[in-house]
Amino acid sequence: MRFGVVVFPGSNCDYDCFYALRDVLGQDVVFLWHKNTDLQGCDCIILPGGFSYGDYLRTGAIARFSPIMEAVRDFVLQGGLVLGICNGFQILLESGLLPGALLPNRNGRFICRYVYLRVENANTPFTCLCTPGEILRIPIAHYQGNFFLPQDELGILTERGQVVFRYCGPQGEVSEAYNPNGSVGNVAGIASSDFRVMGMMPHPERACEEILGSVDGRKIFLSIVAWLEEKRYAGCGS
Amino acid sequence: MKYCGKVVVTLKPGVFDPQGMTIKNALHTLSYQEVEEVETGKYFRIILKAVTKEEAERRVQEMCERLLANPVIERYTFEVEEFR
Amino acid sequence: MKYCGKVVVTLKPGVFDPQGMTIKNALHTLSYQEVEEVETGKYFRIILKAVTKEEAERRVQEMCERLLANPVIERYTFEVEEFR
Amino acid sequence: MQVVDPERVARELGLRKGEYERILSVLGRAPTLTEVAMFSVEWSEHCGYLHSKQWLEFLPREGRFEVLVGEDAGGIVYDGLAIVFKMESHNHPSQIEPKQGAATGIGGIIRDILGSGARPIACLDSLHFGPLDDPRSCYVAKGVVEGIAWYGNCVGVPTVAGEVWFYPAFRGNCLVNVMCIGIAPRGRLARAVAKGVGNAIMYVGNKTGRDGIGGCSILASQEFGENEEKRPSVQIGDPFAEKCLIEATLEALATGYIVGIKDMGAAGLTCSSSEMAAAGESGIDINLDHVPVREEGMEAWEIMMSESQERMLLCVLKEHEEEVRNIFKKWGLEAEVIGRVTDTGRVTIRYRGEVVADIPAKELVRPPVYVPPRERPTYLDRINDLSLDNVPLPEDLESAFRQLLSSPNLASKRWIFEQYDHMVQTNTVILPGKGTVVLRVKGKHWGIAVTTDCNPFYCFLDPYRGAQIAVAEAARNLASCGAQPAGVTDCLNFGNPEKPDRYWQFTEAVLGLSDACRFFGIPVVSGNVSFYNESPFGAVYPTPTIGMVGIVEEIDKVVGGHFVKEGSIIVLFGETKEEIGGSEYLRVVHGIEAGPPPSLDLSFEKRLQEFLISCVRDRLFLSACDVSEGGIAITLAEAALSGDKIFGVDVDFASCGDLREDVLLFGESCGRVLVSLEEEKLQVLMDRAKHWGIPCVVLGKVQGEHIVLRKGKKTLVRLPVSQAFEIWEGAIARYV
Ligand SMILES: Nc1ncnc2c1ncn2[C@@H]1O[C@H](COP(=O)(O)OP(=O)(O)O)[C@@H](O)[C@H]1O
Ligand SMILES: [Mg+2]
Repeated sequence: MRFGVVVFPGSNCDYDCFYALRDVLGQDVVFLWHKNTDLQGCDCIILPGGFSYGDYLRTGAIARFSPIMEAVRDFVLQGGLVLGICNGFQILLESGLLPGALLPNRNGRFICRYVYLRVENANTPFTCLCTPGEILRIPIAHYQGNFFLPQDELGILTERGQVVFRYCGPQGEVSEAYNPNGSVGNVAGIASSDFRVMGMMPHPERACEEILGSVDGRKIFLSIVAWLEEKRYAGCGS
Repeated sequence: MKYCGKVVVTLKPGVFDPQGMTIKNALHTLSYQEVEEVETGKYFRIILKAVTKEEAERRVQEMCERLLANPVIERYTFEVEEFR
Repeated sequence: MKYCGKVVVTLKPGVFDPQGMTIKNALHTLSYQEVEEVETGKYFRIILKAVTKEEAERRVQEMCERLLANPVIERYTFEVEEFR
Repeated sequence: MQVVDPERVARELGLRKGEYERILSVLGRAPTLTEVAMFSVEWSEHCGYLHSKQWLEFLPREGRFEVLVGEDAGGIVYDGLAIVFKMESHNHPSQIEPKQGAATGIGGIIRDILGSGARPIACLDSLHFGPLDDPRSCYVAKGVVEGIAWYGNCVGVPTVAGEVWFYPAFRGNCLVNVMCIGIAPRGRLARAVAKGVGNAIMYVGNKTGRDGIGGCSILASQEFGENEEKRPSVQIGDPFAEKCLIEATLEALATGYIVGIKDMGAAGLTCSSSEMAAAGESGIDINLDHVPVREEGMEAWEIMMSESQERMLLCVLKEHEEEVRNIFKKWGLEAEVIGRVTDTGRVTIRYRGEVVADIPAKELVRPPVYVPPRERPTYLDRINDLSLDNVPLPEDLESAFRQLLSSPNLASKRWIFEQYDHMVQTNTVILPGKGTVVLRVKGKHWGIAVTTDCNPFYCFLDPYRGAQIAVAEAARNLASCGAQPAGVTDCLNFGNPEKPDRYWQFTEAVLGLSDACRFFGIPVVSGNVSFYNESPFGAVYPTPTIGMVGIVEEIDKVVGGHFVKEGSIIVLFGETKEEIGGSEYLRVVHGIEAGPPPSLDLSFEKRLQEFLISCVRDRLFLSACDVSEGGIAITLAEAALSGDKIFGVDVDFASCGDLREDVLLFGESCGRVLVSLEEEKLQVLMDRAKHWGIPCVVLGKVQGEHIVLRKGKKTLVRLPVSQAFEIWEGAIARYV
């Protein structure tokens, strides 16, 4: 099983993801340069955080035209797993692989801090090791994390279980007081309708080691591992 | 021939504009109490070659659709004129 | 009376515009080879009360000078029209 | 060609008469316009250190660890790894265009570190503004923080720590000092040299435009007038290009084909080419026709003086130009061979078929040295005559406490550091706001602690002692978390050195810095001098900012500054003296700006540092933080309020000596540290303190929902923690 971390010019959490996967979690992981279209047999592609193309114009707007995104699109059609973190989430939205858009934070400033997330759907490849309603403590670091989707579309998304994480308080309270950036419905992460693609603003790769203050991020990466293993064991996609 | 396309991209109605809000507040603090609303957007000035003005317009519109605006949250207007 | 001021703030000539350059490169990659230059700027739409159009213009100009543009690197243009 | 009088141009570019004469004798002829331009930037105060060089020689260069002093940055070596760091100012650009000024400051210091071959792993910022209730100062403060956030976050180098001060003295001239730290294997460091005849001189990065022309000769080397003409010298940052430049440069260095490298910062191509040639004992022959330019019709002198950002100059092994070029192209950057190394010892510049400059490199990099008269300012006697009798003891100490909690100089800095991505690169072990910031080094069991310190008001009252206190506080900060102070970088911000009282302040501060560092055995590995920090409002407070780096031997033992456990014991080390001069209490509560600043006992400080390190090594503390501005009361509040969980405290000052209550609470005596620990370790700790000769009193406990400060039976302060938190946390946000 192999992870691929895509490197766009301006990605800056690429190595952090790589390190978390290889050195902390002992996984097989390779970097994928954005100009290449060969996904090197990866089972899960990670679009990391950072500022691809400086976020000039709009976050993710230019990166989505990188050649590798064509390959990622095909990969998704074949049932591959894609996780977009922060800027990666923004790229997935710009590409139309996930619905919605990310606006500047409500307070108009960059925010770097730990937040709490409530797992809204524990039945996805990215959360299958979590329990429903479980609370994870993971940092955010973004200027544009204010998730936007027209209310009716949000309703459908929620109904289908595509809202995977919401910002919450330490006890799991989902309320405005615990909404760091103004996202509709406190949404922190969503999945595609087939749950093969997920985007999230918080940075799980920053929460994989005790020394950094939290290991809750591991759950997300290890869920992917567990899910892929099970799928391989079953011999087909579930 | 050269043309100059001037593009304005703004947020769709109903999409929250924190920047506009901040600026409105700042203007109030500077005692421009008469300001009722501030909406922010992006401006692009594009110099391009084209055979006719229509062609230039078509190309600029395409650029807006494909790259300059995100239809989920934004809308755009533009005008093209000859450039010399 | 209400007026609507439309302000465009751009970088002064000669001031480096990394955004514009990056967008130009992106447009080239998207095969808009005909694009020779992209200049970026900010757009503000301000709804304000004023007794006359002249007053509205004066106030908008002041806002540009004091807040919306930094004269060290930027310049602005604006137009004001009645708003209803 | 237009006839111009080079002597007049020289004057306009800020060269002095004697300097022009020296140029004539160096060249044996009248200089060309380009040559005048090159001399003017190279011999500017900013690049040439005309008024400071001879004083900087006093600074100690040796310490406990191996020291590296490179061309642009210095560092220390630990466990085979070079830790390189440097601080630099970007004051004047930030005053004019706060966001871009500060952003390009971050860009510049990162390139300095990159030029040494190290990967930048963290930035720090030391900021000084006018009061937040002054609209212009507030605008500057907001813009500066936004600029640092924008640039630093985008390049992916975490801004992990810093400090911020608000005093009227910085109203017309803010200080923005930024520091960067990088690491590299010892043997991988690069040098800023050009050597090997025939090797290529390669230009990489962004294109050259007319931005910042004369920035360092004019902006950074003269006083601030209201002169509009100087304004276009501000540059726009391109953090995206910088991020690509970092990756491409490190990739290129790994090929082994790079002989030398230098960033093109202040003084751009002039400085990088001449200094690389001089350092390599070589010549350089450059053809400006090959320089990638952004604008048409640029003159040779404009290209040579341009301060366009995100550019580096490389010396590349001949016949490997293509490989290196391809790396930069891959990252979307310019990369052109613009010249070759020669053996003439001269910097030869060609443009459009003509030789436009031809100067011996060594002469260019040997600017004149000035030691103008200096004189102790007269204000010092007036301002240092505080008598406690003239300070009434407030009846309501709790309201004084609230006032101090809400002073922006003492309040929570969350509004700032939360805008900085302080976690990217996943090395930040102790986060900002939670004590001295500590970074781990991946693959090692040790870590790096970092801090910046300098109380500019102390330095105004007594520059010599103020500088020493800054060093002592920085070292104490590091030792509190368990780090061994290992190296210093500094940024010396002063007024116009041609005015004798300013120059005196400068020389006193340098001596203070130097004596303190020498005493502690901490080398000064790099630094920067910024003069002419004056505006129509007067000179800034003399501000020798200290950036200090320490080594944490066992990363898993570090402690933060905040309380972590209900019921733990609070202990104070060090002696509280009857000292209130220079304090924030005096300034905020009584409106008195007077000294003297607190006294300092260097040998006690040194012992205290070693004692603290030993205690952390033996895991005696749950938390530790030094007591500085705002005194014990504010330090207690910080420790109570800055953790993930908020705690109450119950503290009694009865055993701190018979001092006035305000002195006990808010006095800023040096050499004090506040720790919390498990009750069962108390005896061991007391014994150890006694053995080391460190005064040590038990103040009370972490407990309850209130901050309770008592002296015997008398309750001085009793404030619910939730209220204290609101005041302290919201103080800065209230203005911005
Ligand atoms: N300008 C700044 N940039 C980044 N971090 C800052 C800044 N100012 C203060 N901080 C952080 O806020 C915390 C409190 O600041 P301060 O009270 O000055 O620290 P200290 O008590 O160590 O002197 C520290 O972690 C410091 O690094
Ligand atoms: Mg401090």
